[in-house]
Amino acid sequence: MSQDGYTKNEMMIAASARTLAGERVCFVGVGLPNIVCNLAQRTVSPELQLVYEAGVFGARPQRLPLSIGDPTLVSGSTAVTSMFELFAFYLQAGLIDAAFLGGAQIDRFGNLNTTVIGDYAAPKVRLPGSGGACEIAIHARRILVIMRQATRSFVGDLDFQTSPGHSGDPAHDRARGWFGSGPTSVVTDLATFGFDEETGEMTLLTVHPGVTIDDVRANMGWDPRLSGSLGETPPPTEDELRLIRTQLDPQGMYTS
Amino acid sequence: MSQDGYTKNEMMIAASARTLAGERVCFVGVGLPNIVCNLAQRTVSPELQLVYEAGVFGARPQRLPLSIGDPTLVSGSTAVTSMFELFAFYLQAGLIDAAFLGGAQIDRFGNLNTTVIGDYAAPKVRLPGSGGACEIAIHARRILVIMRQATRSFVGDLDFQTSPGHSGDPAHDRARGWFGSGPTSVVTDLATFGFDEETGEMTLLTVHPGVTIDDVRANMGWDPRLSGSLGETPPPTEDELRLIRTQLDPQGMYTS
Amino acid sequence: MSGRVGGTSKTATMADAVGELVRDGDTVAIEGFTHLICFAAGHEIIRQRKRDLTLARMTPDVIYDQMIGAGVARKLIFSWLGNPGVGSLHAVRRRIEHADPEPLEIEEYSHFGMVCRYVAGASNLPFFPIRSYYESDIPSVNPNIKPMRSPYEDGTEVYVVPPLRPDVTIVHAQRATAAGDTQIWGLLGCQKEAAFAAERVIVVCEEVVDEAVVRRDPNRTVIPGIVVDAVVEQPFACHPSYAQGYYDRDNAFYLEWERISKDPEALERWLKEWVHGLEGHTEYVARMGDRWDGLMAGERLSGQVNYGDYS
Amino acid sequence: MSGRVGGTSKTATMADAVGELVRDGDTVAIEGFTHLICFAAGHEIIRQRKRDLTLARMTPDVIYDQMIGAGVARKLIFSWLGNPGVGSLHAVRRRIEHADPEPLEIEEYSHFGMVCRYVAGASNLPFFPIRSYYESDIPSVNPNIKPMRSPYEDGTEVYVVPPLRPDVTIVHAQRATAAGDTQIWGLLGCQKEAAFAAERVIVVCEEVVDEAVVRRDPNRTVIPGIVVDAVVEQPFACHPSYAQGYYDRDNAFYLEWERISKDPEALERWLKEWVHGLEGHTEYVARMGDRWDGLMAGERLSGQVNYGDYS
Repeated sequence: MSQDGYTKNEMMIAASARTLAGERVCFVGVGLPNIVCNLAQRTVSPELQLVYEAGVFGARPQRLPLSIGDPTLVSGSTAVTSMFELFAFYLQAGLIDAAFLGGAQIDRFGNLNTTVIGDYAAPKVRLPGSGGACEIAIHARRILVIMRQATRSFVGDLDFQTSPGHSGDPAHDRARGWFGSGPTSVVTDLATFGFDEETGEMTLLTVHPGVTIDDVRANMGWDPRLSGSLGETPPPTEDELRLIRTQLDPQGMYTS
Repeated sequence: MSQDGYTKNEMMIAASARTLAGERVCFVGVGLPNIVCNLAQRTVSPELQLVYEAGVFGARPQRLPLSIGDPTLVSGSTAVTSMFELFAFYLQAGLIDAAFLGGAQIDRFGNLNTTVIGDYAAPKVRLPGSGGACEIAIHARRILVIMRQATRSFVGDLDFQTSPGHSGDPAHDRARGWFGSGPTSVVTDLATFGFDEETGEMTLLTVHPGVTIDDVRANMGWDPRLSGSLGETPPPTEDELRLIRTQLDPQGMYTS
Repeated sequence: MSGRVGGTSKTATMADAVGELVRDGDTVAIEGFTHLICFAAGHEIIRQRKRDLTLARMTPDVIYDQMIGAGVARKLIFSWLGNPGVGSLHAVRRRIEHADPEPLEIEEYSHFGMVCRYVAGASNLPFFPIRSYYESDIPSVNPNIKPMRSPYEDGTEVYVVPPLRPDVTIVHAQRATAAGDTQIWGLLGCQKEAAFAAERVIVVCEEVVDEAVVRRDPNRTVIPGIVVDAVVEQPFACHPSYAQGYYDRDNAFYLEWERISKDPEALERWLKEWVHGLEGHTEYVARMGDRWDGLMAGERLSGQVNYGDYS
Repeated sequence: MSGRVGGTSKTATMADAVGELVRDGDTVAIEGFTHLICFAAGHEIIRQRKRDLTLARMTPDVIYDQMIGAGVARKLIFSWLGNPGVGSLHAVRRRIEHADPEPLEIEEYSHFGMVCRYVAGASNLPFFPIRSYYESDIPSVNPNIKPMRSPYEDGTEVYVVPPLRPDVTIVHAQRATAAGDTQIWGLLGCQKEAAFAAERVIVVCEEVVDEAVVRRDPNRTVIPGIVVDAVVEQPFACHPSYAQGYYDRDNAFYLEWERISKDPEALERWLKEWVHGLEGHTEYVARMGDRWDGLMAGERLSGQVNYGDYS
């Protein structure tokens, strides 16, 4: 809890939820993204439909889901689908408008590593791997990244590219013919970033209250491009904090 | 009704049912094949499992089904499957041991035409086409043919090959690597045929009671190869006739 | 989507749904394998005199014989062309065999090929591989069916079919919510795949039910509202086909159709009396009168399962 | 199939089913996406000290960390390697990162790639095309993932994955008949595809039910008896995973596992106490005692549908 009366996670959640304004169908896992999506549904994006990556539609969880396949997501939902149909008929078919990804490493073009730290054949740290991330990055129309920021995670060169972001060559990106357009926003515990229309490079948009640009610079592996309209992230509103604390994560499992 | 006290269809049904001895899983449509399979289940092949080509397993029809998708096949069955799974997971995967096919034309190697009489682009008669016949012929381990016999249907050359039978080159047939082995029997209103192990050619096995070899010859477009042990088809037994008339087709819709 | 069939509630009349979502020149799929064939939608398309449609269906059945006889279509994509268990589709045959009254372009596959075209369309795949068509003449009359080799050691030869993406798919269901969450039981055919493959989807149902009914049994949902554009409540819309648990197949009508379809004038009269002469399907149902008595389904309940309360 | 698990009734004890159907060196898939993960079968495989298994699973989860920690496997095929929402699978990581106590061969895909490997295996397809892996390093470390071009005009590039055909697939279900007709509700994962893809199939269930129960709702059947070799009635066999409508996921155990898995000796002790030290899962369930009190599911019924009486 910062002296401003909200936690870093609450700031990340509020800032991330705002990036979902106007989205229609969001692919969601548990943890922070689950809280972010449910907050967006109650604030900026009332029409938002959540598709849980275990294959559940229109979930009405009666408690905070503790796993992506929590049974409370299924009871009372509008539809359940097999993994094949979820990936083939929904994701690959372009029905998913937005999805959240994170990773152990991200580079300046939003490429993500969730596979390994060190050499693949002789790993320093073996990470979980792709899961659905690789195809989500390719097919979800907007990728929203939530990651805590550090020089070891915001790196110049990935040890392994699990999921593609922007290539750095906008002409190439346009020619891909994917539904996915690479990440459009990155929200960290220090700041929010977008990606430059032209170069596809990560661009610092706002720093969170009490954070300096130098703090941001000190916690990433390259000198970030700065937005022309660089500003401060609006802090969580009372309404956002009330929803998070009373409805979405009353035990503060993800937000304290 | 012949003077022997049974009809031509009853002879065909009884003779066909006997060819199912020992089979485990049979792909079945309505009409004669439905009655044949149900007769086999009650006589030579009690373990026979019927898979209706509309995607129904373990059907317990409470009345004679009048279409391949008759609702009476569904109520009380053990499983229903989508057409994709039926063709991909069952048929293409080799789970079907036996299936019935027929057609407007068959040649001496058991190739079948259900597509067109005359030229495809300017047909004399447009027939239904393949339906599932093409893949059934390729994947079902045994193909059983039931057809009324006539020179216009047992032909030297098909107008169109819808479903492959034997190629006439046994080495080629063995090299195909299909689950299907080409038709193994043909039952007509006059006789029963098998296929020669070596040449894959249709071979007259038995003629029905009261039918002569000349009758059979007079009703096909080539001079048939004769089995060394050519004999007479055993007529329907009293038990077979009782089952057909009292249980399987009491109204005589398919058997009179 | 226009106002009338848009919004959170997608409920619409058959006339509005067909009027706004089916356009001249469209590729239209009305699917349902024997079961749940939405004749009422086909009749509305005839009534609205749509033109130059490409009709796709595994088994064209009587419904496409009626539509093609009525002149709404220029092309047919199919895998089995007949009146199941009865005979031929004579209106279709007249056009194929004698260009009478005009030619009909055809594109044919096997059942498995058609199903996989829908799967490819639903999955946004550029092609779908199947083990079929070996030593068959079908690929020789349909260049869309191409041979391909496995890139793995085995080098197995398969054939591929292209995706089928209808402009409109129309499916019938026992029940759906106003938002389009659709539940079907009994034979499933390829409706799910055909719906996901389509640009626009019309769900016609026996009953529009409260969301709570669907939420009680989410595994029963076959098509989610997310892909549905319009929901039309039209009881008995499948006659002479059927809806499992609601009414039976009218096999007598399939037999009668053989005679009607054989005679162009009888077909004209039938269309005049049963389609053009009627406001819509509600009138058709009423006009059938006590023919329904023999078609109603008795009760045979599924039993319940427990999803569990996890609060 | 040997006598004990053969015949029309395929019911068997877990010990017999695993003893006869799981063989050293087999490729084994115990599937279930979060839901219906059959831990009891994994424990029996450990108890019987099977060796040199290749374990396949989209999400290896705690069950494969236990099995790999116990030394039954030489290779792992997967798409996401973690303790969902908690942390790592430390026994697996020790073997990958430090060959401790011995190396573990790995073969990895994305989720969609794994699912499609099962679909290809179930469908007897030599390969399955998907739109994934573009500009990813995954194909560079897995040569089984190959690029391919569409043979149609568009020439779209896809990647293909090879069929996965486990020697044995083990799935858990809420209920099945003695003949193996299996009904599942809640999350479906890829169990159906994994079962059809396998040479041998073991269905473990909460309840073996009378055929009449299944026949009341045939659309609920996910796996037909035709592909099932053994049916094992083993209530609570999924703990700490869950069975929708029967019991809840034991999230506390997943948290505890983080600590146990981190320490090889704690893992040894856990295996000794909860696997090797027990006769079987019935004893495991009893030993859990009142831990079950917090895990039982309340009632939330599906409602019934009418299939119709067509006699």
